Amino acid sequence: MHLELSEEQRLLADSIERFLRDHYAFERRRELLAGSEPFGRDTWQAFADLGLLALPFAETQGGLGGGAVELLLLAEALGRHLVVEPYFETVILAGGLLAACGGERAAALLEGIQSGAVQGAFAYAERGGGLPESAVATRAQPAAGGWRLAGRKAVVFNGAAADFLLVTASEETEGGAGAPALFLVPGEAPGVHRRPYRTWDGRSACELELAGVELPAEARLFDAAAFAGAWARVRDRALLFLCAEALGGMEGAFAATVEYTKGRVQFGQPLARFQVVRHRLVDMYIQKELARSLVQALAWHLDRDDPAAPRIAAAAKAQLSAAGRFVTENAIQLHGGIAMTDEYHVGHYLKRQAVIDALLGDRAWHLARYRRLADGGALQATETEGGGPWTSS
Amino acid sequence: MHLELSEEQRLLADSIERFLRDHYAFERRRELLAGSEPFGRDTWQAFADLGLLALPFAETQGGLGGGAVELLLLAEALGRHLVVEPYFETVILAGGLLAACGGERAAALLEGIQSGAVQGAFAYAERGGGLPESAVATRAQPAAGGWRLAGRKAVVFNGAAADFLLVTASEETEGGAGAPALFLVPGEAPGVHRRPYRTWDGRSACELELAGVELPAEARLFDAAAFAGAWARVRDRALLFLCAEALGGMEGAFAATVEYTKGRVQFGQPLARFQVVRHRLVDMYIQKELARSLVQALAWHLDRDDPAAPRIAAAAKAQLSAAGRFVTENAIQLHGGIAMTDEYHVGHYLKRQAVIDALLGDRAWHLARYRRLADGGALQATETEGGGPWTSS
Amino acid sequence: MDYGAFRREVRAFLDEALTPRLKRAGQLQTSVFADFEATMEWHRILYRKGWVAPDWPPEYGGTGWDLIQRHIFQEECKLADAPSLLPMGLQMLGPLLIRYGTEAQKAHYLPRILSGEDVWCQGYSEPGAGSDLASLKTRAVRDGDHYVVDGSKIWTSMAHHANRIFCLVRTANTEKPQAGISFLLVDMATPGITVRPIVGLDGRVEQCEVFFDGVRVPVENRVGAENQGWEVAKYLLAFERGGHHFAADHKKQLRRIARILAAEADPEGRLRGEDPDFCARLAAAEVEALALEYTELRVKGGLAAGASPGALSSLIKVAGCEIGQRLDALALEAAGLWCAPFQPEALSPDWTGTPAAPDHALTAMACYVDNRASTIYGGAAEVQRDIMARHLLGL
Amino acid sequence: MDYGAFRREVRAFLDEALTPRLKRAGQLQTSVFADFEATMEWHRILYRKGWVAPDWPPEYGGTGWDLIQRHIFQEECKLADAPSLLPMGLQMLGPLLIRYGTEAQKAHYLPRILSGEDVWCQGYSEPGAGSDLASLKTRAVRDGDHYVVDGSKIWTSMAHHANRIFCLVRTANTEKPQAGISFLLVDMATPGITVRPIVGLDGRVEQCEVFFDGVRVPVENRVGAENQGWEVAKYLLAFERGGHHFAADHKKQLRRIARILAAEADPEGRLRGEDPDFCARLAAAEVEALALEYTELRVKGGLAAGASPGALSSLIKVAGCEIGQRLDALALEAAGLWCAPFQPEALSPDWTGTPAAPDHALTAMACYVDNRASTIYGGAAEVQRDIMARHLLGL
Repeated sequence: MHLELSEEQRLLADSIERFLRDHYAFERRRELLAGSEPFGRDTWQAFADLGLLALPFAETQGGLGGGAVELLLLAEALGRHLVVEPYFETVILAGGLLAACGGERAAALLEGIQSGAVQGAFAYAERGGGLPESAVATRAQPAAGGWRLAGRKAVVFNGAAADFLLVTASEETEGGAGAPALFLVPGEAPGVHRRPYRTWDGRSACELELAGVELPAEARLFDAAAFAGAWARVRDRALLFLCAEALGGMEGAFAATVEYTKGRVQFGQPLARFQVVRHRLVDMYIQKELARSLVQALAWHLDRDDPAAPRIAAAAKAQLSAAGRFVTENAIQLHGGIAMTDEYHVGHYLKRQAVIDALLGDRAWHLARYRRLADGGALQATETEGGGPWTSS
Repeated sequence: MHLELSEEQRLLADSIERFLRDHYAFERRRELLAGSEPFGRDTWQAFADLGLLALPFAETQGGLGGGAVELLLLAEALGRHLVVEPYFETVILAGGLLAACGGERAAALLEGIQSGAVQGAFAYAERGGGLPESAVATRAQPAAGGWRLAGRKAVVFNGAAADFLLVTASEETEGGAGAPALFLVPGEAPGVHRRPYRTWDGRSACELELAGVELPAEARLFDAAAFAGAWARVRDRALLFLCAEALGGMEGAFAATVEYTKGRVQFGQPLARFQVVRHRLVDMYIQKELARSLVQALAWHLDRDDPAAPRIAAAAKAQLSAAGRFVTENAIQLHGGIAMTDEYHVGHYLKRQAVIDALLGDRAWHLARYRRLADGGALQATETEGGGPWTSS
Repeated sequence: MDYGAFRREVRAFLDEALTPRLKRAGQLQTSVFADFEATMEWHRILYRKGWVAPDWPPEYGGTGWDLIQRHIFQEECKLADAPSLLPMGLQMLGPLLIRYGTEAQKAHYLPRILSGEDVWCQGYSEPGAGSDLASLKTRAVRDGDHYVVDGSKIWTSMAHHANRIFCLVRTANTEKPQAGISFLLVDMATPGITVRPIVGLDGRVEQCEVFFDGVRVPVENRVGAENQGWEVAKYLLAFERGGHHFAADHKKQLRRIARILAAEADPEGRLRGEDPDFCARLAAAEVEALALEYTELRVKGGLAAGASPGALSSLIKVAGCEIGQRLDALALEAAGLWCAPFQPEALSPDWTGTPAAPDHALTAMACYVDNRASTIYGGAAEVQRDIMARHLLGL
Repeated sequence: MDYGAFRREVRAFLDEALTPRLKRAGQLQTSVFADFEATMEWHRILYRKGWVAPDWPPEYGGTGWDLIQRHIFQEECKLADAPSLLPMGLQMLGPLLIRYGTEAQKAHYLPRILSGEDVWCQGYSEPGAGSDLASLKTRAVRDGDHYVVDGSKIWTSMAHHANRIFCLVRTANTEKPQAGISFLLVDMATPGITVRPIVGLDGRVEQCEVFFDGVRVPVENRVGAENQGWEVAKYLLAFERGGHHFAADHKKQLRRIARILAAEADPEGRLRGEDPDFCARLAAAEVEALALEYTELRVKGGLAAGASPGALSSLIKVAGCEIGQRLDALALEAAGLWCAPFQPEALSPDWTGTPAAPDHALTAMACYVDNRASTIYGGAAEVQRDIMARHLLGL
C-alpha cells in the first residue's frame, strides 16, 4: 500500500498548498468571517481557475478524472488551512450526486459547478434523522404532472448560498417517516424558505422550509431505490473527503503545538522540555499517523473499486473522529489560554473537528457499521480477499 | 458522609493490620501456595480467635453484629495483604445466605463457621450464566419426600474445601434454564463430585458435578421467589466486600510503586523524578481515592439501610473494576520486569483484581445495572432522597 | 442540623426569587460566567436575602452555614438554574481581604463586594507568565505615596465589566521571583488603564487584556506587606480548599444530557437514550461523577470534623474538570448535527429571535468548547499534577 | 509479484507441515514464546523447507522474499496457529553477525542458528540496568586471549533452554557509559555460569537470571571492536525496523476473541457477541488494530520503495503493544468467570488432563497477564516515547 505519489499528484498537492499559503492566511479567513458573505467568492473563483472544482469529475463529464488520492490531497490541504469554502457541499455532495445521476439537466449544473458559477447543497437532515439514508418526513406528492414537496430540512450546509438544492423526500403518501428519494429544487423556487446562519466551524447553513414547492416531473433525480444506490456510491468518497480534512486539521494542530511548545518558556525552559508535554506530543503524533494510515488505505481501496472500501470508510470515519478530537483537544491544552481565543488559529481546528464528527454518521454509528460490514471477522479480511491489498498492486 | 471511625472500629482495623503484618508476610503466602493445602488452616483458626469469623453476624446469631464499615475495614486489609483464605466464600456468601435463612440447621452451620470449624461455598455459576441470580440448568426434582439434584456447577470458589455447598437449582421440570432456588448440599453427600484446582489469585475452586444427589425436604433453604429476596440482601454486602478488597489491593499496589520508584535509579535519578512517572502516580492516586469514596459511600448507605444502596453498589463495583485495573496495571508498568515475577508481590494484585472483576457481575453489567437503578436521573438522587446523605447523619 | 429542612428552605426561596429570565440565564450559561446583567441582578437578590456570601464569616456578612449547608445551597442553586455569581469578589478577593486587609480596606471594600457595587477582576496572568505565574513582569515603582504601574495582564475575566482589578505586580527583582511581588487593588477608572476585550472561540468576550501605562495607585491600596504579595495570593488557593462544587456542576450537565436524550435521536432516528453503547459510556461518566461527589462530601465532612483535605483538594479540581469535560463531550455527541449552528446571540437571556437549534441542544457546542478552558485556568492540569506529585511523593 | 499465489503457496505448506500438536502449541501460546519443544520442532521443519530465516539475505540462508511476502508469511503462520520461533538467534544475533561478525564467526554460528543446533539467549539487562541499559556493570577483564567475565544478567529469556548467550559486558570505565561496552558470544557450558530460573506471574518459567563467576571467554568470541559493543547492540534496534508483525498477532487475538464470543455468555446468559456495549468497545479496538496494520503496510511499502520509516517504527512498537494489551483485556472480559482457573500445565500441548476452563477461554488470563510485559521489555513504553519525542522535536 505504498502511496507513492505520481508526478501529477505531487504537482497538484504543491500547487494547492502554495495557493492556500499565499492566499488563505488565517488573518484573511478571520476578515472573511467578520463579514456577511457566507464564503470567499474570490477564493472560489480561484479554485475554479486552478481546476480544483473539476478535479473529481470524470473526463466525460467535463472533469479532470481525479481519483481518491487526488481528493485526499486536496481535502487534507483544505483541512490544514481551515478552508471554509463549500467544496464538500457543492462539489463532493451535490456534484457527486449529480454526476451519479447523469442526464442533461445534471450536466448543465455540473458544468456550472466546475466553472465556479453554481453553488449546490444537499438537504437531507431532519429532526429525528441526521443521515442521507435516514427515513424522512418531508413528502413528495404527485401533482399536476410533477411533484409537490412539503417539509422541513435542518442544518443544510451551504443551503443559503445554493443555487440548487438536492432534497430528500418520501413518495409514500401516509404519514411518518419514509424512505428518501432525491429531488432537484431550484433555490429560488416559490415555497422555498431559507433561514441562514453561520456554523461553529465558520461555514454557513440554513434551516429549509419547503412549503408546497411545485416541481416538474424530471425534478425527481432518483426514486427511493435508485437513491440508495447512488448515495452508496457517493458516500465513501464523501467520507474520504471528511476524513482527509480531519487529517489535515490534525496536521495543522500538531504542527502549531510543536512549534509553540518549543518556543514557549515557562519555569525556565521551553514547554517541550517537560517530559509530560513531550509524551503528549508523541501520543498526538501516534493518533495522527494511525489515522493517516486508514485515510490512505481508504483512498487506496477506493481507487481500486475494492469491495472492502465501505468497511474501511466506516473504520476511517470512526477512528478519525477519536483521533481528531484527541489531537485538537490536546493542542489547545498544551497551548493554554491563547488557544481559547478566536484570534489564534489552533482552537478552530477543534470546532471543525467537532462538526465533522457529527456529519454523515458519528463515531458510534460508524463503529456499529464497521462491525456489521466486517461481520465479526474483520481483521481476517486481508487473508480472505484474495491476498489483500497486495494482489492487485 | 464523614466516616470518622469509632474507637472500636479503629481498634479492629489496627488489630487486623497488626496480625496480617506479623503473620501474613508475602513470603509465607508463597510457601502456602507452593503446598497442597487450599489455604492456611492456622490463619483461619487465628481469624476465628480474633473474632473475625463472627464479625458480620448479628448478636442473636452468635455474631459480633459488625456493620458495613467494619466489613470494609476487614476486606480492605485482606486485599492489601493478598489474603487467600476463603473469608468471602465461607463467611460473606455462604454465611450471609445461611443468616438470611435462619432456622436450626443454619444456626448450627453458622456456629461452625464462626468457630472456624466449618467451611462453606456458594455454587451458582454454570456454563451460560455467571451470576447468583442467573437462570440455571441444574435441576431439583421432588423425590421420596425430598429432592434429587442433578447438574454441573462451574468455578465454585472454596468448593473443594467446603463442608457444605449452597447450590442453586431450578425446580421447574422442563428443560432449559430456570429460576434458581437454593439447596444445602453436604460436601460428602453421595453423588457430589468435585474437581478442584487453584485459581489465578491463589485461591482454590472446583468444578462440581451433582449426579442425582438425594437430599431431605429441608435441604431447600429458599424457593425461587425467596431466594431472589435473600440474595438481594446478601448481594450488596458481598459487593461491598469485593470492592473494599479491591481498594486494599490498590493501596498495596500504589504504596509499593511509590516506594519502588523513589528508590529505583535509572538514567542517573530515581524513577519518581521523571515527570511522566510522577503524573502516572498521581493518576493512580486519583483513581484509588475516587474508588475509595464510592466504597465508603456504599458502607455508609448500607449501615443506614438506605434504598440507594443497590445503586451505589453497582456504581462502586463498576468503578472499582476500572480503577483497580488501572492502578494494578500501572503498578506493574512502573516497576518493570520485577513485577512480572511470582516472587515479588505487586503483580499478584493484578491477578486478584482480574478475578474480582469477573465475580458477581463485571463492570459492563454493573454499569447497565446502575443505569437501570438510577432510571436516568442518577445524580439528582441526593436531592430527591429527602435531603441526601445529610438528613440522617 | 436538619439538612432536609434546610434544603427545603433553600428550594422554596429559589422557587420564588428566581425569575424566568434569571433561570434562562442559568440555563444558557456555558462557562464559568453567565450573562453579566442577569448575574448582577441575581447577586443583588441574594444580597438582599443575606445569602450572597455563604463562605464568608458571619461577622463580615456570611450566612453562618456549615460546609454541608453550603454544599446543599450550591447544589440547589445549580439545579434551579440560577446563574453563577462572579467569583472574583466573593470567592477570591473577599476572603483574602478578611485575612490580609487593613481595617480600612475591609471597611471600604467588603460591603461594596457584598452589595455588588464593586465588580472585581483578577490581574494575575501575563502574556509571558501563565502557569509560571511567578515570572510576571508588570512593574510597580514607588513614587511618594503611590506606585506607578506599567505592564499588562491577560486572561483577565470580565475586565470589560469590572470597575476594579486586584493585581500581582513586581516591586523588586529578587533571586527567587516570588519574593519581589506585591498585591495591589486598582480602580479601573485610573488614567493609563486600557482594556482590550479578547473574543473567545465561542465568539463572545469573557477574557480581556489589561494594559497599564504609568498607572498611579495609592500605597494604601497594597494588601499585605510590600514584596509579600505571593503569600497573599497563595492564600486564595488555600481558601479554595473545600470550596469546590463540581458535583453541582456535573448534575446540571447530566440534566442537560438527559434533556437531549429524551428529545434527540441518533443518526438513524433511534432515541439516543435507547442506544446501549452511548448509555454505557454515559453511565461510566455518571459513576465517575458520583465518585467525585462523594469525594467532595468526604472532604467537606472531614473539614467539618477538623481534618485537612491534603492532596484530595487538588484531586477534586483535576478530576472534577476532566469529568466535566467528558460530560460535555457526551452532550455534544448526543446533540448530533444540532451542535453545528453558531448563534452566540441566542445565548443571551434577552434574545427573542428564532434559534436554529432546538432549545435542549442550544448550548451543547458552546459548553464543550468553553469547558476546554477548565483544565487550563487557575493552574493547568499538568501543573496541578506536579503539585499533587510533590504532596504524594515528598520529592 | 503475484502475492495471491504466494499466499496460497504458504497456506498449502502450512496445511501440510503443521501437525496437530504444533498447532496446539500455537493455540496455547500466551506470550512471545510457545512451548519450547514444539518451537524447536517447527524450527527444524521450516529449516528443512528453507523458510526458517526469511529476513536474512539469501546468501546466508534467507528466502529472498520481499517485505510484503514476509508480511504475508508471518500473517499466515499466525493464522494457522504455528508456534512462534525463538527470535534471539534468527531475529537478533543472526543479522548482527551478518553485519559485524568475522568470517569465522559467521561460518561457525550462522548455520547452527539456522539448523536449530544452537539455541541463543540474550544477556543485556542487569538487576540495576533495565531501561537504562548503558549502566550495566557485568565486567569482562582481559587475561591473555580470554576475557574473564563476572557479574549477572537478568530477564534472560529461555536461558534455561539455551546453549549459548550473547552478552553486553563492560570492558572499560568511561565517562560516557556506552563507550566502554563490548559484545561477547558465550558458551553456556563454560564453567562459572549458573542459571536461576524465574517463575513468572503465570506460574511458568520463561525468564532467568544468569550469573557469571570468573567465566573465561575467548577473545575471538567478541563481535566488533573492544568497547564498540554498544554500536553493535544498537544495530539490533535498526534491524527491527520493518520487522514488526503486530498485525498478525492482533488478528490471532481477534480470532481468539471471536471464538469466545461465539461460545460465551455474559453474566446474564446473553451471548457476549450480542452485547452492543461490548461490541462497540471491541469494534473500537479492531479499528485501531486495522489502523496499525495499514501503518505496518505503509512502512513496509515505503521500505520496499526505499523510504526510511523514521519515527513510524517506534510508533508501531508502542501502539502495537498497547493495542495488543487492549485486545487481551477484552478477551479476558469476554471469558468472564472462566478466566479464573489456574492450570499452567494445561498450556502444554502434550498435557492430556481435563482442563477446568473451556478450550476457548483456556488462555485468556495467561495472555492478559503475560502481555503486560510487552510494554516493558525491549525498552519500556515510556522510554520508547522519550525516543520518539527526540525524533519529533529534535530537542
